[in-house]
Amino acid sequence: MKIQNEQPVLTVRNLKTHFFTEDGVVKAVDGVDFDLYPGEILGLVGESGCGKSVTSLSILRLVGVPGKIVDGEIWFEGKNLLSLTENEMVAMRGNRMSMIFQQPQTSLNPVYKIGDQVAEVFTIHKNLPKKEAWDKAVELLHLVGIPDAEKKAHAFPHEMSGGQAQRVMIAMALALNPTLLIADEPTTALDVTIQAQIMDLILELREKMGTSVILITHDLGVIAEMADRVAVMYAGQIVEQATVQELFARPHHPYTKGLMGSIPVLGKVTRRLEVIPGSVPNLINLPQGCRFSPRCKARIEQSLEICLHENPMLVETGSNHLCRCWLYDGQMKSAGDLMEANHE
Amino acid sequence: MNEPLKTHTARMELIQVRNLKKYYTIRGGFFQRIKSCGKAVDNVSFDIFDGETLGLVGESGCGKTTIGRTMLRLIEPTGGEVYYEGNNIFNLSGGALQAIRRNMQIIFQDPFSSLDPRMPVGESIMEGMRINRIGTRKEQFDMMIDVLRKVGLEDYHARRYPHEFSGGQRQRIGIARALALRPRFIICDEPVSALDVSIQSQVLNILKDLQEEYGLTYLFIAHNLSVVEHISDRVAVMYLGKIVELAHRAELFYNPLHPYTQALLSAIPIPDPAVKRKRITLKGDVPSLFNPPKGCRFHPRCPFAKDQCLVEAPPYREVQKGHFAACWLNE
Amino acid sequence: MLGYIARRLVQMVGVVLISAVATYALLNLAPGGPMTGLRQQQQGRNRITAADIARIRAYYELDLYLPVRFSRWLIGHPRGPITVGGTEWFANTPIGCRQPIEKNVRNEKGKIETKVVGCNENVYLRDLEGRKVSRGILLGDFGASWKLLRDRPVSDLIMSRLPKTIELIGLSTLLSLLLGIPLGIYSAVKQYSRFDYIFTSLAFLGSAMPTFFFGILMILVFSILPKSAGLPYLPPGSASAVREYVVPLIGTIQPDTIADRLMHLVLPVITLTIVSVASWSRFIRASMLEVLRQDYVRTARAKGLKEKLVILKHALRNALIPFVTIVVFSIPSLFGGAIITETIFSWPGMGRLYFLALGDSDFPVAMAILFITAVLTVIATLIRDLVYTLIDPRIRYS
Amino acid sequence: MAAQVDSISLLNDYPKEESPWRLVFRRFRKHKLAMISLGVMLVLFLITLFARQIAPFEVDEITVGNYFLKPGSVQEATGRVHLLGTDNLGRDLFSRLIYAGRISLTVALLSVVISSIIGVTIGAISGYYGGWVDNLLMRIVEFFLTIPSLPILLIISAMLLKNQDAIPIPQFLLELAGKLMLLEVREARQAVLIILVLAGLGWLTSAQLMRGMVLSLRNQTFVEAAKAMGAGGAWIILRHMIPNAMAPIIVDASLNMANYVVAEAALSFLGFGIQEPIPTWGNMLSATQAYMLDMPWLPLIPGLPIFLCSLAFNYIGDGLRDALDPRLKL
Repeated sequence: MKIQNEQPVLTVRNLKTHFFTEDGVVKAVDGVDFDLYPGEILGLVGESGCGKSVTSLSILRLVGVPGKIVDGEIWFEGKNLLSLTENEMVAMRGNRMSMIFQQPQTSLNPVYKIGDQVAEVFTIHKNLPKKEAWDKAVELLHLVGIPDAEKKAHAFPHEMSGGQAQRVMIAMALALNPTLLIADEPTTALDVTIQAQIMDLILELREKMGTSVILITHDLGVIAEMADRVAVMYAGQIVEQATVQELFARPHHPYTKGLMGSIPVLGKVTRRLEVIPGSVPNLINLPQGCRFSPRCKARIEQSLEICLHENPMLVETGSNHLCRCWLYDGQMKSAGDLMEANHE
Repeated sequence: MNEPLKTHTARMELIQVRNLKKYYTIRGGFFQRIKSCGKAVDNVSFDIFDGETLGLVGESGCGKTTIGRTMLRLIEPTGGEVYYEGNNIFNLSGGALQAIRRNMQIIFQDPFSSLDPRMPVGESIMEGMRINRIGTRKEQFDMMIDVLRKVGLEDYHARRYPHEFSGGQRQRIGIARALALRPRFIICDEPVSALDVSIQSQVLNILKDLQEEYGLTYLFIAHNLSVVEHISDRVAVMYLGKIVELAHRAELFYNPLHPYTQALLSAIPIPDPAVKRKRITLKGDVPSLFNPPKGCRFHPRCPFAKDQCLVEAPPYREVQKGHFAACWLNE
Repeated sequence: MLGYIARRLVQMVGVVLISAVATYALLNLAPGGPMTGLRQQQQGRNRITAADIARIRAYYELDLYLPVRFSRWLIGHPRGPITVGGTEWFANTPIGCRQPIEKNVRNEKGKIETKVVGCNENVYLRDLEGRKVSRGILLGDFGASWKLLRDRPVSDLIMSRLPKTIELIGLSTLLSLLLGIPLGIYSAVKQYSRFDYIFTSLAFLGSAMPTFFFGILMILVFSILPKSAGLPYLPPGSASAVREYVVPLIGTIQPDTIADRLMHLVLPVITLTIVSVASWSRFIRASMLEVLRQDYVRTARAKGLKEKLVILKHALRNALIPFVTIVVFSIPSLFGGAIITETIFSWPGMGRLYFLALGDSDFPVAMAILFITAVLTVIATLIRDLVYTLIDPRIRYS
Repeated sequence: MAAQVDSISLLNDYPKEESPWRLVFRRFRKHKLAMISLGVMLVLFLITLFARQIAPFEVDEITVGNYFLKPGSVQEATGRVHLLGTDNLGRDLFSRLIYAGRISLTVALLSVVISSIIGVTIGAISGYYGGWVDNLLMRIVEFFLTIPSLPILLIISAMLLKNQDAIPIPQFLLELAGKLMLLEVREARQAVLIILVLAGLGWLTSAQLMRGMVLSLRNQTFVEAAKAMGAGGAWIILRHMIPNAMAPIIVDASLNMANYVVAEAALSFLGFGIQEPIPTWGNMLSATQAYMLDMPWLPLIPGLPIFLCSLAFNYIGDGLRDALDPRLKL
């Protein structure tokens, strides 16, 4: 466990990224706060459309039209990224902070050799001459475990498997030893045995370089095996945040609990899986009050009125444990205890 | 919470697959000769018992989906036989084939392309009965409403079009459509892998409920071992066009005999940080079907490969009662 | 790769042959042609004798059966008796008919038609000796023109027109590329901006505008109206003037000087350029927008590339891949597509030549142009496929 | 407890069901220029439909001495107005324009209908059954598509116009076409030949489009589902392929309308299409071009409607394409 009284490398406050579409304003990210500490892996978990990918793109300021960051602050290396000029931001990307994506093969440019694509990072940020940059690229490819890197550097992306392409992406992202790496579903498109390889690689490089990582995934298994701390997102907001052990041992939020109950776990066969009824709300017409309230079993069982009218705050509900739920909010503490008691 | 293992008092084989083969060829050169041949399904045999769920797992491109499609003759096989209640469906044609096909249905992975966007979903569900001329219009309609309710949808949804439904709802409609023909056997081809986690469990539960209610037999194809373990009675593991291991679920998970199965099991991330395991990480990538390794196809990645494995493919046989495997380590 | 090219070359020859057969049959099977007028004169006051007719038929080779005629046109054979090892082959096989027997018959609808029912005098291989014959179109001899330049080689006609067409289309293609690509890119990059809005509207108008109407408008606006208003104007047609002319505010222009030829080039070049800029830049814009959505463009940005590099290095290269097809295929239309523009501006190029040849039933000329177009088309297809392997590493032929 | 929660119906309910076509129309309406174009085209079609009632003069009515009257001129003797003036023979341009519109639009419309039917049929068969038939058909189609089409169009129509009886056309078809275009049977033959030429080359793109659609639909799992339920080729083509391929075919048809209006005009303009005295916009343009030195407005009279139609059908096609874009959620 990392020591949390260190200065965070990244601080996100009240981040709001909205998409202005013909049908209305999609509030993809709507008030997200979190800190990332040196050397830790923060898992950002949630279902599709919960805003986890948009959050990461917002940090790099890569949200395209019709999306726009409408509010918030992102503090990184002593600067608020949202007030930097585009040129300052360009110097930041790929250098101090970098990103890898879900589809490694389509994320590489099909018409350039992979060696050139990795070397490009050195030529643009360090002004290295071509030859030197290429040599460095080959070195990096070797580091991320590409067999026969000298030769493979001449290969084009379509000649590589998904796993190898993801290794190239990682090489590219870690080339300049950035402070922050954002990994957006880095293993989702890969097979299980390849996923294991990539997970090992990221963990190994994190140890070696001390990079802080934001790991975005929908797979609780990946989170459990890799992350130090976890933030659970639902409908554009963080609903729960805790250390990984704490979260899996004592999930608070009804959504987190539902999520955990709904996945089959290897070696623990149950007759039935738990179910979160309904589906993710439309981000244009969000439900009144708590965004999870229409699907919340706890609300129905406890017949809580407030959930339907007011969205709860993300409050501390335990040591290093934050939760956005009326059951755990100050006034409602008793109800939360009641729930906890019922659950045990 | 662990439920007792299902016991089969009368283990009748509903489906028998024998030496199933499906080869794909690439042609090239001046005279368009066959240049290479990919054995997507290479001499695969297994049985599915009445009322059970047989899980079929493997990584992408291992041929698991091709097995499902060839069994229904959606793809023409290169060789082998598939028996449904003792009738080889590869020998049938016309009416006899159609009569058997009604009993064998399929649910697909992609909830978006599996429904005709220009057809109200009620029509889609009734389509099978129309094709097979089952019942009157009224009976077809009643049946449609019945299965719609069975999968947790409402009557009025029948008039709606697919674009008005979410992924999970569409998957329910896909199930309803398969169910409407009252089949005995359903191939579930990755039915939950395109769905969100919280929706997966809804669909898995429905599949289990329906199996109980109608005594359905499933072939459950998936790449997610946790899901397969959850739903299957027996599990078959595929690698590069061949089944490498097949056993009862518990047997397979607690006593895997093939190194590939062992690696696969250890590679799956467990959503519990308290569990610490020693992971067997396989080296390298899955080889191409068009250029499979000689001998045992798994040997280049196998941590236990012996000299023999490089030369000769191991036989696929019953190592222990009901536990099949293809590995020289067990010989 | 060499094997691939060899296979393609064999295919290409096949395709060219098939298209040659098809066009030859189309032009030669249909009744009419050069004899139509003569027949009427014959019926009129009987000025032309049957012998004259036979002579003219022989001159146009119309007395030969179609396969023989085609073979002579294609490869210049047969030219006379075929002797192998002392024996003459096919000596008694008729290869044509000098004087067909015609008869008026009543067809099923009750109309009277003239039909060929037999032959008075056959043509044999030995009769071919001494007849003029081309070396065959496959060897680049297009034969002699029938009407436009009577008895002169078609190649002369084509060679005199070719430079004019290349001048016109080459210039406008170059301009269209220079204008169309940057405009399309800029518009895509600034999607939804005011520039993009105005540009796409104009490009839409441009690509919906029929060339012939546009050409006429250009003549009206830049030639006729200013001339009658006493303003500087551009010549409305042809490639150069015959005598010196005065343009207000510009001065006297001598015929066939550079200034004169430039003046004549402006209108047709602008017309062609605007039409292709409109469609090409629309294409580039669409393909650029498609590419800008791709994952690797996002990767390039995440790497810290400046937007200019992202566009010019990572996006453009990919966006140009489909564009190559369009540009390469504008090569054959050098000869075909310019028909309308050349006609409107009386430009002495291949397109206008084709138009005239069709109007005058000068089949050898029309055939030659169609044949050249077909050859260029298959070559363009090959070039396109080879260029693809150069710019797109995903494509490899074997 | 689980079952109880399962039964809470929390489906995203929509107020009313909306068929895909209705949805398309709702989106189409957002495209303002396309809506305006649709309106303009409806008006044009109506005008030509009532050509006899609207046109003030007969199509070939010649008043001696009234050559080259300016637009808006009044015949002194009768007081009738030549709205757009008269041509070199003294025929009323406004009336001729309306009759010409009827012919030009009918030729384009019939060509689109015929070429779409041929294209859809051939494309569907080619795509669904594949094999050597598909291979052969598509090689032919590709070849014709790569050759510039205008020279081919010109040569075929030149040949056909010289030998108008080369292709037998049933009498009743000629009569029908004559009625549609207000032509005598003898004249209708020319128009029908032009339709055949245009459609004969025009089906190529529709066939390619349809084949592509069928190939992509063949991989859609709903087609596999139908097969799994025992559906045969005909069922799948009629119930699944054609309804789903309709959208791009309609877009293609509306863009083709624009192409055919222009192509017919181009043929007639070059003198290889429908011949004088039958009026079409194309041959009117070619006739007026000769006199534009003195009367510069003349070419605008037949030219503008050609441009207008081309533009309108392009906008309609554009609007339809936007409305039918598969990238949008449907």
